[in-house]
Amino acid sequence: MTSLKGFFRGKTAIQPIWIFVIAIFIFFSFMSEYFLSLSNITNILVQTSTIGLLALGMTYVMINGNIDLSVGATLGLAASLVVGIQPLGLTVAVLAALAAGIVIGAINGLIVWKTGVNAFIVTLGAMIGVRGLIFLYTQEQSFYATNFAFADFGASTIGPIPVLAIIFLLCTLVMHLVLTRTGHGRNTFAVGGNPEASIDAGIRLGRHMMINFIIVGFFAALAGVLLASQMGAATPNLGRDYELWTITAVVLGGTKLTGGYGSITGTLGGVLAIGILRNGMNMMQVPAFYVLVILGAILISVLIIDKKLNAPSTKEVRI
Amino acid sequence: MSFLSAQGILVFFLLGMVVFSFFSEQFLSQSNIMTVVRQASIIGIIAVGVTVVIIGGNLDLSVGSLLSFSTVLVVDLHDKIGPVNAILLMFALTLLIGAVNGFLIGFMRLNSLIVTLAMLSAIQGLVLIYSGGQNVDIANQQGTWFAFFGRGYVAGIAVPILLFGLLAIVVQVVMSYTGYGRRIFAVGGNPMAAVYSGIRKNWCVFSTYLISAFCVACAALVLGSRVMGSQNNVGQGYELLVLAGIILGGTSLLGGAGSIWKTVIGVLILGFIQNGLLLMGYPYYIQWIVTWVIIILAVWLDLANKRKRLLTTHS
Amino acid sequence: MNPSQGNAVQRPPIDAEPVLRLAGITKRFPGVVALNSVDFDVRPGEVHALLGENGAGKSTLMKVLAGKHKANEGKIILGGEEMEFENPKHAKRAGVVLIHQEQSLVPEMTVAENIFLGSLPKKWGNRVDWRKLREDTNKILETLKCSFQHDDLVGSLSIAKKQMVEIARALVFTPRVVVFDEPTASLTDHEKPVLYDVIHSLCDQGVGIVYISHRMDEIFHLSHRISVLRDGEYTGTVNTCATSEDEVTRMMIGRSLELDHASKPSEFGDNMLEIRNLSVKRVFEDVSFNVRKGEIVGMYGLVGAGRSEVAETIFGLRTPVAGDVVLDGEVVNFRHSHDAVAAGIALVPEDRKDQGLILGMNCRDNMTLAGLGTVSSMGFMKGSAERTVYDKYQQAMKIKTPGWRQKVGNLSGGNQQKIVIGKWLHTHPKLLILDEPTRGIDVGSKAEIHALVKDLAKSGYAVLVISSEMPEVLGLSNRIIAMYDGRVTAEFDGDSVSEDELVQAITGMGKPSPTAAVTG
Amino acid sequence: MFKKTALAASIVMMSTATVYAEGPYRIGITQNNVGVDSYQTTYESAFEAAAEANENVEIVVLDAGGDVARQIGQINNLIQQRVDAIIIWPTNGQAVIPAIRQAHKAGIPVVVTNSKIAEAGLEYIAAFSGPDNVQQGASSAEMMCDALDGEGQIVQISGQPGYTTAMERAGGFEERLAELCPGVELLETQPGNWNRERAQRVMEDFLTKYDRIDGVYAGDDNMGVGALNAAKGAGRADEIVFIGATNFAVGYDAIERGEYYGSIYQSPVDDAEAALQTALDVLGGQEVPKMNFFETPKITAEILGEFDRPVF
Repeated sequence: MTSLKGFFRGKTAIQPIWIFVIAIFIFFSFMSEYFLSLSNITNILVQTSTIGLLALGMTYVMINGNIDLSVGATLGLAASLVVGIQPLGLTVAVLAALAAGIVIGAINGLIVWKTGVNAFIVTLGAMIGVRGLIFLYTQEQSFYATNFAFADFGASTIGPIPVLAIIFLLCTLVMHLVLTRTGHGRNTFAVGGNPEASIDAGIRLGRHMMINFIIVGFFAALAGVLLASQMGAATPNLGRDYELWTITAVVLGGTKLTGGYGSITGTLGGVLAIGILRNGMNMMQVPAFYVLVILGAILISVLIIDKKLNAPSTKEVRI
Repeated sequence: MSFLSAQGILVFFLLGMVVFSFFSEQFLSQSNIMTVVRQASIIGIIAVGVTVVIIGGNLDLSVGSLLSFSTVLVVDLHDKIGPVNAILLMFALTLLIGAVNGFLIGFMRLNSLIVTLAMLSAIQGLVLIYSGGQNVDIANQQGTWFAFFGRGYVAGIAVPILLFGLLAIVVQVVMSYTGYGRRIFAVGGNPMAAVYSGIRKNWCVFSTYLISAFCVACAALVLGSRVMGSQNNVGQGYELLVLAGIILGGTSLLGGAGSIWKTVIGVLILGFIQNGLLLMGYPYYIQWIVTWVIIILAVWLDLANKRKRLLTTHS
Repeated sequence: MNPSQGNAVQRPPIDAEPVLRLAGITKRFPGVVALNSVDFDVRPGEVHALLGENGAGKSTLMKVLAGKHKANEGKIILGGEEMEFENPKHAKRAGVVLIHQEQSLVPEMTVAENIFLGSLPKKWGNRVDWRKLREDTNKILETLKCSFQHDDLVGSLSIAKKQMVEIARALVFTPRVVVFDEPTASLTDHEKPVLYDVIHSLCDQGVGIVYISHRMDEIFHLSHRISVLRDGEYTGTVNTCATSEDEVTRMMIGRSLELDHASKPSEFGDNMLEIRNLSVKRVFEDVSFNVRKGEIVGMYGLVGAGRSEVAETIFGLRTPVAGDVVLDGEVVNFRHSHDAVAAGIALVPEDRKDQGLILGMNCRDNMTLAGLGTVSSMGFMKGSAERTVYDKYQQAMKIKTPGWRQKVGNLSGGNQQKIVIGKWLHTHPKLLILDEPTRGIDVGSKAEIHALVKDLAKSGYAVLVISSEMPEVLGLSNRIIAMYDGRVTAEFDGDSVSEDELVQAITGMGKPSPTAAVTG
Repeated sequence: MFKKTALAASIVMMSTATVYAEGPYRIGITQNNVGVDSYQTTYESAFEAAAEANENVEIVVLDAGGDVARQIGQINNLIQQRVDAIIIWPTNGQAVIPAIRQAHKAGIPVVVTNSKIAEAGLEYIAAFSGPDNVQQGASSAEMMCDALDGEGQIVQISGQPGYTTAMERAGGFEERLAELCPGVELLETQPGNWNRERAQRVMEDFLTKYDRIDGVYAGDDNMGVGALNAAKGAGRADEIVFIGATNFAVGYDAIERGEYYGSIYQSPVDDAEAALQTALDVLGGQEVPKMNFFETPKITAEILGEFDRPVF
């Protein structure tokens, strides 16, 4: 996935995932008369914004050399909280929901940092446990937003573009800049790329790890709040399986699972790829069963093509 | 040797058993223990195979959907072509999918997490296309020996437990005492050095996915026979439970290390946690929260224990 | 070649107050005393060489100095002030920098980011000040005369250039003491002068240099004083101009080392290996040579000349576009290393840790890894047979381990290399290829490995030795193949070739490079 | 009583109504989670067959895969495609309301099928068509009462936590049981996630935990048969009364064998046809009541013959 090194510093032209995004975009434009319209495109943006926001945080955590499987559950908790606490005031509710995400991120980060337990298992535990918290809090109930301002916000637009899409794109921009421009962003790469060297250089591993888990927790919560506002409601099962799609999108975007390499632009491409595929196949009325197979097949094809494009044929040993 | 290095988690395991037995008198009853082990055996059988994949330096997240696939297949074919043919065909097709995984990861050298994630989706789709989304059932439940795998007993021990135990022992022996096992450890420990030692790395990786698929097929046999029917999503979420069990046992995800014994213990811990909490009468969501805490505590203790031993024996 | 001949005078000791003094440093690890009351000092503007076999405690001492380890006893006095370093960054800020033996760079980051790792210039809170970063980096790269750019990705640089990045990193804080730990281990002779220049200019600025190396020639060329450690004990300090290699070697290993260049094998059989016009796209072209039974052929060239790649192609790890590999009279052209091993080729690879060993496995298992077939029956391992194999080679090569259960990762470099060689001897190969067999290995082990290689050839093995070290190639080879830029440029008789001829052959015929001037 | 004859009659009635519809109509449907169980799958094929049979109808069939957010996306996609009507099988009775409101605003009539949505959303939908799950729970409670003669200890295995159908059935069952026969004690409820294997495991734990279990209420027959499997394995099937809902073929057979006391007969074919017809009625400008429940009668061994064996 990394043929075009240095893209994130603006050195080279285009990441492979974007070529794919453009290709399927053109394909669906021809295949479905409903696909290519401003409202459908904003529709796609709104639909991908949820996984997209999760993926922003996930990119950081993965570049850092960790992973977070609890994003789906955190999203669910934040959604339930933001709707459930609304009787106490919308601001309080939003703040509480975001705080919950931050706290869960901090707990994950703290445990990974202090115990050295693999992030995979820590967040796998959290994925189960946080879902438990949601059911404990909601007692299995779905919540319906009494405050219509909240639901209207989710449906509102600025000009022709939905607010949710704008928020998503803004967050993407900010996170891109933070990753490429700030000390924290660069140190995130360092810690993921060579932890030993980072410690020697005096970079505080734990701190960056914590911050990144808090970031992913925050974005999961934000995604939950926005999704809840989009629905005007929250259900305790919200966000199930999202972690898998999020990881898929991030990896499609070129971020390495082993850490030290990745970019927000790539992640945006990965998220859009999945969003466009889903939307396009809906438009083409591909039967649901086949959509699963096609998504899987496309994922693998992209991996293979990427491998072929970046074939190390001559420079590396064939192993 | 490998058994001893799992002792940290073992102590924790025994301690947990004692605590649970205070809260629930049935917990340590023989029948309950047998129930838990039997329930854990499906996850356990799969975990045996996935442990081999992990030792070889890869991951397999497709086992959940593959379990759905195999179970639906064997149950559906049971009435159509007879149990023997159904079982043979199911094993063949399951191994075929395992071979696809193995080919993509071993020979095409694609990232295993993403390939198996994609396969998770694709196989689920295949199941649905195959069954048309319908549940499948075995009509004549009384008169078939197929029931043996999930419900039978040999010498007073449930067949799923026997199968789990047998697979665990065989695979453990293969991993510890054969050249093949040694090669898998080498490939997982340092793929480059393995190739430089003349080991067919790609074949080794490929074969681990066949083992994984074989174990899934065995699990499907037990599951299909136990339920005598199957839903299309029966295996959904198993991949994460399997991983949780493996990691709980103390096998690292990095590859090149680990053992089947550890996995067996990890899977049993997971089973006893769920069972113990249920017997104590907590609602399911409390079980989830407690599972969270226990997973972290267990792994943490194990890690602390290892660290201590490392310090005392390091010279 | 030997710099002590070229650059003439060895340097007299500098008479000044030490900038840094270590007094009575003791470091205990559980069960081991790694350092026992060691004294050491560095004067400003001086190169103070620190010598000792692997495991003697040099690296531990330097880690204590650089804040990576904390000493159990003893004092660190920097510029007359007693210091206690909490971590490497702290030590760095105080002016003590360790340049690592192991690469400690982040491959996916730029040169500039690596140089300023952990201390990126900031503005407005957490924002990186890219302009300042660029300017500062360029300043440093200029003083080092580096040929790469501030925004090159470190992962794309050669090993030598990475080394320069490591050094550049030391210059970020005005250093008072710089520790070089085996800086030339991965450099070719061609690249060393640049490093020497850097060290000289640091000295001129009054920086104290601690120089750790196994290479006598370098040490005598560079240093003012030499201190020696043996088994965690300080054995003494001598002035370089007043000592000899023999004396230093004696201090190191407690005995005098006989450098025996005369015992090369002399009876050769038929061709065991013949390479005919072998080419690999964009790596090397039209390579032909042969190795006879009982003969040691040296392959000499700069890193990147295509030497290792030739070996890998013979071993079936690369696909040639043209040419043939002929083994024992048969055209083989292996497609996989497995086939090469089966046919009797052994390759001791260049990179021990990445290619040679499974570090997390124990000694015995690593030793038998390439020949599992011979220690198993029906696929099952025979533990006793494995032990026999292990014991045989462990004794034959005097491998020092606490036992076969020891993880290979915990052994010293020399012992690790012996395990790799043992692994291949166990397969009873027809052809033994050794790629940089003594890189980063202490003098004692090095001599042992050299003797072993000669013995193997005498017992009938065909041996191909790839090396960047001229003394090694000259000392071992019956014939020498010189490579430059992917081509074989010359073939020499190992006994009669001159150093000048060799240097010319590996740096491009008729174009004497600066290397020739320095080393010639 | 809902019997074969009654069923036939109702279909005749429905098809006569079609005559008044004008078309052709594009109708979009987003289903809850096809493939998770046979009911939904059979529903889908019945729906497609019904649409096929009517040349006036063109359909767009989507599946939310059990995910609320995806369903909302699909509703938006359908609005996007400007279909004439949208049929929604809500993944959640609350969460889809804003999306339904948007469709309503866009002038597209919405028919909710199978599972109800919350009160607040009723004003935005044209009609609801489906079974009454609360009533089903209550009916099951009545059967349980009958079977146990008002005395005993029972356990409940509910559907997937957080889903409307699961909650409505459990709620209806618990409420009716308490008022009808306080002598029957509900020992414990655990979710079986509509999954037979899962239900089997839960039941095994119940059997270990409780020495005496007189009855089991399962949220559907799939889970009920799982519980039956577990009891058979423990050799305690004879002493336990099993009552389920949404009669599956396996449940039907078990009733026939006398292992299973009873269930609720609910045909996905009726469900699907009723939904399509309701939508067509709405489009045809007819006066359609808000709530259209089709009948879901009790089914027990005595009256088994009156019902066809379910196809799933």
